[in-house]
Amino acid sequence: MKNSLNKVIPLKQAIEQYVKNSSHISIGGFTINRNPMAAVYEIIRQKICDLHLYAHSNGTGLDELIGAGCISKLEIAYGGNGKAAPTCIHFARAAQNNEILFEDYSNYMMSLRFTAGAMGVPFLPTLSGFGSDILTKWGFSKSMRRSDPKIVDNKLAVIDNPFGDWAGASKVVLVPAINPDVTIIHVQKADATGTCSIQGLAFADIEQVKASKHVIITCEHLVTKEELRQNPDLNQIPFIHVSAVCHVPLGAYPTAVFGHYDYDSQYLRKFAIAAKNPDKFKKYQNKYIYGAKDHDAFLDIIGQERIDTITADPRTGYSVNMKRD
Amino acid sequence: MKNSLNKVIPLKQAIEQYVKNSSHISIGGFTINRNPMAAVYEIIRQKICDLHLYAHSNGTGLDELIGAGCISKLEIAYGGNGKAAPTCIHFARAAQNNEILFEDYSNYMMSLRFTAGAMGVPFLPTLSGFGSDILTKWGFSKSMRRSDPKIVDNKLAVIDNPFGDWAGASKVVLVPAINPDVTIIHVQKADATGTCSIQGLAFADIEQVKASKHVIITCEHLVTKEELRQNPDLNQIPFIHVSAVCHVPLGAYPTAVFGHYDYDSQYLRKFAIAAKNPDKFKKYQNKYIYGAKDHDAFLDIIGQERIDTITADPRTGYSVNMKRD
Amino acid sequence: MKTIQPYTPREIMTIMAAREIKNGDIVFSGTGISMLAAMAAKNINAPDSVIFFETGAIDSLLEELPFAVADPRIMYWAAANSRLTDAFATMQNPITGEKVIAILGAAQIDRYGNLNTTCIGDYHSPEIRFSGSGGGCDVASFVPRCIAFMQHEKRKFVKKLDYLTSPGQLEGNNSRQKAGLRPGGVSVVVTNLGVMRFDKDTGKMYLDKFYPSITPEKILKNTEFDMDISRATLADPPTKTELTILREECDPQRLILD
Amino acid sequence: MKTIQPYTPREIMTIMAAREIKNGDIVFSGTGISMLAAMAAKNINAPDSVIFFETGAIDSLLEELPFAVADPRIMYWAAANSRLTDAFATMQNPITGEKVIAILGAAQIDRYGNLNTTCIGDYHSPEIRFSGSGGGCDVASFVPRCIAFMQHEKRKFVKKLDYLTSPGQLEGNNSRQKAGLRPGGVSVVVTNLGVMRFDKDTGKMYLDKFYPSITPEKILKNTEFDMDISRATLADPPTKTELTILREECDPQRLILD
Repeated sequence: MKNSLNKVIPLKQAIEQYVKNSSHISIGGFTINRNPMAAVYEIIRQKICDLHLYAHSNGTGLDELIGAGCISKLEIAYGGNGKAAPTCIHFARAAQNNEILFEDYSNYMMSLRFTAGAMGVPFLPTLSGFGSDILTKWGFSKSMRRSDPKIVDNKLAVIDNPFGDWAGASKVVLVPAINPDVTIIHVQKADATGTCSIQGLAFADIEQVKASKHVIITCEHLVTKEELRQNPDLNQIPFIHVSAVCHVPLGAYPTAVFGHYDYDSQYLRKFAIAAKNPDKFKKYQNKYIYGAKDHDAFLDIIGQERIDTITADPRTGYSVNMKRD
Repeated sequence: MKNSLNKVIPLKQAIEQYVKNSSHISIGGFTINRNPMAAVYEIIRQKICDLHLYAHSNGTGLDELIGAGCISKLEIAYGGNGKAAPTCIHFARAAQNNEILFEDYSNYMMSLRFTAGAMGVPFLPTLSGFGSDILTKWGFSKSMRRSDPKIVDNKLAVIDNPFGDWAGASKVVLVPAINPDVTIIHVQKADATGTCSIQGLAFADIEQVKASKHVIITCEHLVTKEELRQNPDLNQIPFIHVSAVCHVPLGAYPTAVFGHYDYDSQYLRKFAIAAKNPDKFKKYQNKYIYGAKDHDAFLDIIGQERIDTITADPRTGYSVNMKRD
Repeated sequence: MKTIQPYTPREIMTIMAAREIKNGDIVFSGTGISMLAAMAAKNINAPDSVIFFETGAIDSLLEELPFAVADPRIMYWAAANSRLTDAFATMQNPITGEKVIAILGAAQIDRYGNLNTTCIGDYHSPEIRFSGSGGGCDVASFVPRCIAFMQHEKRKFVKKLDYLTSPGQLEGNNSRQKAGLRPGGVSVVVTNLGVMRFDKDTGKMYLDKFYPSITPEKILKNTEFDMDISRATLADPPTKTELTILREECDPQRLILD
Repeated sequence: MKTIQPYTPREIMTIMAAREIKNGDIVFSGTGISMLAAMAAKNINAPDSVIFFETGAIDSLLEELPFAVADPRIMYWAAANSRLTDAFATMQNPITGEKVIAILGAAQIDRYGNLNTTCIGDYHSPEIRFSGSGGGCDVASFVPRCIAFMQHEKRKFVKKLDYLTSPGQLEGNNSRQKAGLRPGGVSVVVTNLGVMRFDKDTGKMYLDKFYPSITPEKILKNTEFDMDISRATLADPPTKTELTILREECDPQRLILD
């Protein structure tokens, strides 16, 4: 139901309802910013597994999901998490130990693939990647592709420009559309019907949402329809794309939300350090994820002092002069 | 020079500098909204001719340019101008009398063609138009295309989906990129470097701008850099795309500018009526276009009373209860 | 109880079209009578339908009737103001597109529901040039259901279009699918005389409903091609409730109704 | 007059990269030392250059150094906040793309300026997995000039990449163009030992500048492939002005310089 009815449900229920074992999913945000972390932790708590994740550069969320064993297949452009982990720790280990199947693209290619999905076309063209191993090395084999109707038969295609050398291009790389089963993003404002306003960079969130069969929105502020209608120019996502709305303040913590809070570099470093050691990581998970029944309980463990530290300055939208580890 | 320097020049000079006989141009807006009319009238005053116009649905501006004999080639999706002229009068006459060469597309195709130009790719795919005469009837002949390097050799191309039936498509229509020599748009706010903020619907203006080699911005308000930087989320066009900025209040009159003024339905009807009769139209042009040395002088002829009538109500962005002919 | 004025042809057309719109539908609307049909549906039978425009506005408040799809009236109090590319993607994308019902007009229609909004006569040197596709070709290509609004005249219901602008069932049978199109195109034609639909197998237009005081024979007389009238039944005329809401809530100033 | 501290390797690298940036350039920047080079250029030799990020922010004020290209610090006071697709289109589009100079890092580089940021060992079962392309492959495909920042070590300047993530001159000569790419890719390599460029005809890396106290021979020793050192000259060390601006205006807290 993606019409104009009230779609507000608890996050736990939204994850139960839309994210199943083996679902193909994507999450919003970029490295340390606006990842839907409350939803990520809830997926981990519900022990959902065998997920196929489409990622451009979804650092923190990506690596928590891999660390918890939720992901079996990954299409990805970038597995890094800012200063805390130039390469995501779990991602690297899982790749090195063949714990996940992965396939590499560039950030533009992944963004275009979501855009193609949002547009309802089978592919989009780019001039990126000629001569690179991104074109030649496939993470998913031909036979695996052919046996799975949810995975496109070809990683990419190269065709001659059917318009001669129009626009100076002799050849074009075509990247196939992605239409995830579910996309989850975290936004600053949403109303009960799912219309969203994202403040600051949108990354590829809008395309990911529009490409998806189901969409879960978590939001800092659940606002009235009237508030959002006062400036339709700031609403990038109209309600027709949205399946569920969950009101989760600090729902992107420990990643940043422009205008609201900064990333918690101390938490991110703690996560990265723990990730390097299986025992430490188990303790980390038991304390912060499994040890909390929901995001509010998780935030209680974090404590108000950390939250105060990262709270954004209203002028700049981030925490000015915050100590960043 | 499209960097961060001051690009403010008078409109007359901007048109002289960037719009030449035989230039390939596009203009912003849609039917009766946000057409860069001051620039259109200046092109007419400067008697620039043999223009190749790329239009989706640029009603009022399109028909004034055709009426003045500025256009020799036209790629178009829609030649209508709201209630005043369901089919643009000059456009219809010019097509019927073979006064212009024209080629038809759909609005989505034209929008995609600008988008392809903005993206730097030779084409974009769509599932629109299969089986229609838009695909089969070309306005520009093959030989004419081949002899003109500025016109793409094929109107469109149809290819089989290289990804099987991925996304449910067996075939795809490819529409070729447009990169105009000049695009002219009218916006609510711009700063001296050319960063723009459009309020209300952007139509295809942003794509047209980014696809163009040169860009002229006319603006209601020439504002400080500081004003625009306070909300970067509302600035759709950063200065790197812009060649010249012209401060022209009421620069879209007689078309509407959301939040500022409505369309002048009385003027549009007068224009449509005059357009139907060559003598009447000559008088119309002599009075309103050639009879005014610039847009300010044109507005003096219109008179403050009409301007007051169309001035937007601040709550709704249009003129509430205005008599619309 | 007040007696109610008899309905006009415009009013019955508007109500017949409004009845096609279901709750939850996303209504792709132009201006004029198509806008009025969308508003009538929202006020009568499909309160949770959503009006949207190819120019990029969705679920606008419409305190005043817009006179063009780029009228500033559609930008006020919308859920989102976006761009042409976004609006068409919403229809091309089957996830949202399948919920869209479009309302289109045309200069000519053929028995397969193909539309001409481009020209009469030769394309390159037309006798009469019309506005062209606009978003018509796109919408007819993308969405599963389109309502065509037409005046029922022989020169408009033609055997062969002068120009095929917006694809319906093309040449019938499965030619639409063969050409590369999804199922869709014009699914119902609402005129001043009756309501036509298309046979699921052949793709040919047939008469579904004729209005009170109109006969199927009269409709055939105003149609250049043969049309099956064997399935035709008398249309339920607009109810008092429908007419009252249409007149008093949708267009009290009779900007479009007259 | 204050005496000035001798420069560190990081400082000379930053200054050498900054000198590559011209007034009017649009600088595609990552974080860390590449950000610092962009800021140094803006403060020293290219005041009218523009910093922009693949995440979609352009000409951000950067009151504080961002630690990631998605750091909220880049969203403040930008000319425009857009999206990934917009940022990459700005580079793919030659109208704007030709003014872009990018700053990239890599785990491996070969003699043709191709970069590996993906893995060491077999792709499917890597010994060491890195972050992957991010926007690197796109940028190296699109823009005419790229600066590669590298530590000069034999295992990084390799004969054969384990994975070609971002195309440089591919196999030299005109293989880049033949493959379908525009002229571009890595055009200069700045390391802790010197500055390398690429021969216009062969596409092969050559030594352009070696730093004071570094010899061309030392550079060769730290490079797995053969490299022409015949054109090499001693680099002009950072000037006092350059160092002062870098230290006092660009990174006074030495967040990146240390």
